[in-house]
Amino acid sequence: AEQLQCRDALRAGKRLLKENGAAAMIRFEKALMLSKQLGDKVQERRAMRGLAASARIQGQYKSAIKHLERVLEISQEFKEFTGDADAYGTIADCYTDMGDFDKAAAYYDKYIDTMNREGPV
Amino acid sequence: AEQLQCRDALRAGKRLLKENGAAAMIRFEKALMLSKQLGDKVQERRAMRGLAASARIQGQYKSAIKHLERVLEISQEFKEFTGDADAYGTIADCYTDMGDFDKAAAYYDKYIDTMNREGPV
Amino acid sequence: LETVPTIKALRSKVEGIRAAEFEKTVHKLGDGVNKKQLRAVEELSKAIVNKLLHGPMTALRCDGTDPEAVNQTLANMDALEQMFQLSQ
Amino acid sequence: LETVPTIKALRSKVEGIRAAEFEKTVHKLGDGVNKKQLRAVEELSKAIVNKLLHGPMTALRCDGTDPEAVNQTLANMDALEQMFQLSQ
Repeated sequence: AEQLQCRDALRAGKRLLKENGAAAMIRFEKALMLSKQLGDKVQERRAMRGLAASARIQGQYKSAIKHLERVLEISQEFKEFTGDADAYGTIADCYTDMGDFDKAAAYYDKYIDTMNREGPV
Repeated sequence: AEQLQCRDALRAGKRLLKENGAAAMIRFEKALMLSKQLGDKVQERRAMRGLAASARIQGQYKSAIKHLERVLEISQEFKEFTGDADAYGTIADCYTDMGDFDKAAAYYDKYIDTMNREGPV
Repeated sequence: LETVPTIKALRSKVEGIRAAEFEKTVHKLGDGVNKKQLRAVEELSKAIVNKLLHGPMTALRCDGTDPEAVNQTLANMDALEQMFQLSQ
Repeated sequence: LETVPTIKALRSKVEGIRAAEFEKTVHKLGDGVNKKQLRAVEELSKAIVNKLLHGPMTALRCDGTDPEAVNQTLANMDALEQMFQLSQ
């Protein structure tokens, strides 16, 4: 039951993302809580990505970066790196939007290192 | 039954293409004949593309170009242009291999015009 | 560092193309595919884009101090901005 | 016309990447998809590649007689050859 609830919350969040970042955030928070309860790292990472996107769409770049750093940590935790290139690139995009080109460049370098790997990126 | 035979001949041709262009050609000839009998333009165009690829792999550029021109004609005949960008580009590649850069440039222009269209290219 | 906004613009342009084509395909595939298969298709679209962008992105990140390398990087930046109409 | 071999090399490089990624995905999807769905996925891979290549290809075909345009085209050619390692 919690699995279904978690999936539904992720879906609702994604649907809301374009219309209303704040409303989406609430769904992703719910999905995050449920995924942690279930110990489902894949869903936890998805919820975290959703939170990052919701924050970014509302101009909360620092919060978006924090969530994306957590995405990368979760990948490390269970050694499954799908979406890491995206995460590095999006962190760099946030720093670019904040005008911090030094940090942006450092993260674009990580993005470039990761994007050419075999397997899901 | 002829539909299945036609499909099998196309499949066998594709499988043979990399190993043995001449053997592939025979399968595509068979598929071409069957597709004409069935009046199936989509399969006829596929067979024609196979013939072009078989010819090209054997260095028979003029023959490859002739088959690809026929691919473009078939598209015109039933107003379904999937693969036309590919066909223009491959004709141009053949002219490049023949050293005829003027004709290659003319066909690359058609390729560029076609490749950005909506729908299957 | 001058190329940082170009990298962002190129990423955004290309992601727009990828996402639009992926959405069209999701629609075409309809209900006949499951979530896992849909993810494999999304991964395909991302893998192609990432492999294709790797060269251009690398070309935008050779800053260094060697004046010749800097000039080459700036030339690559101009070429990419023109090719992908990034300044609009 | 000098850019004709570059166009061919770029097409070939990119088609290699596309075809390899598509084959991997065919393998992943297994028997769970029908021919029509597989074709939609192949079309996706081709559509992305064609949309992405349109800009660079156009940039290689502005020959004309205007010396400035010629120089720009040659600069684009150099940039693309370097970025996609086409001369190897």
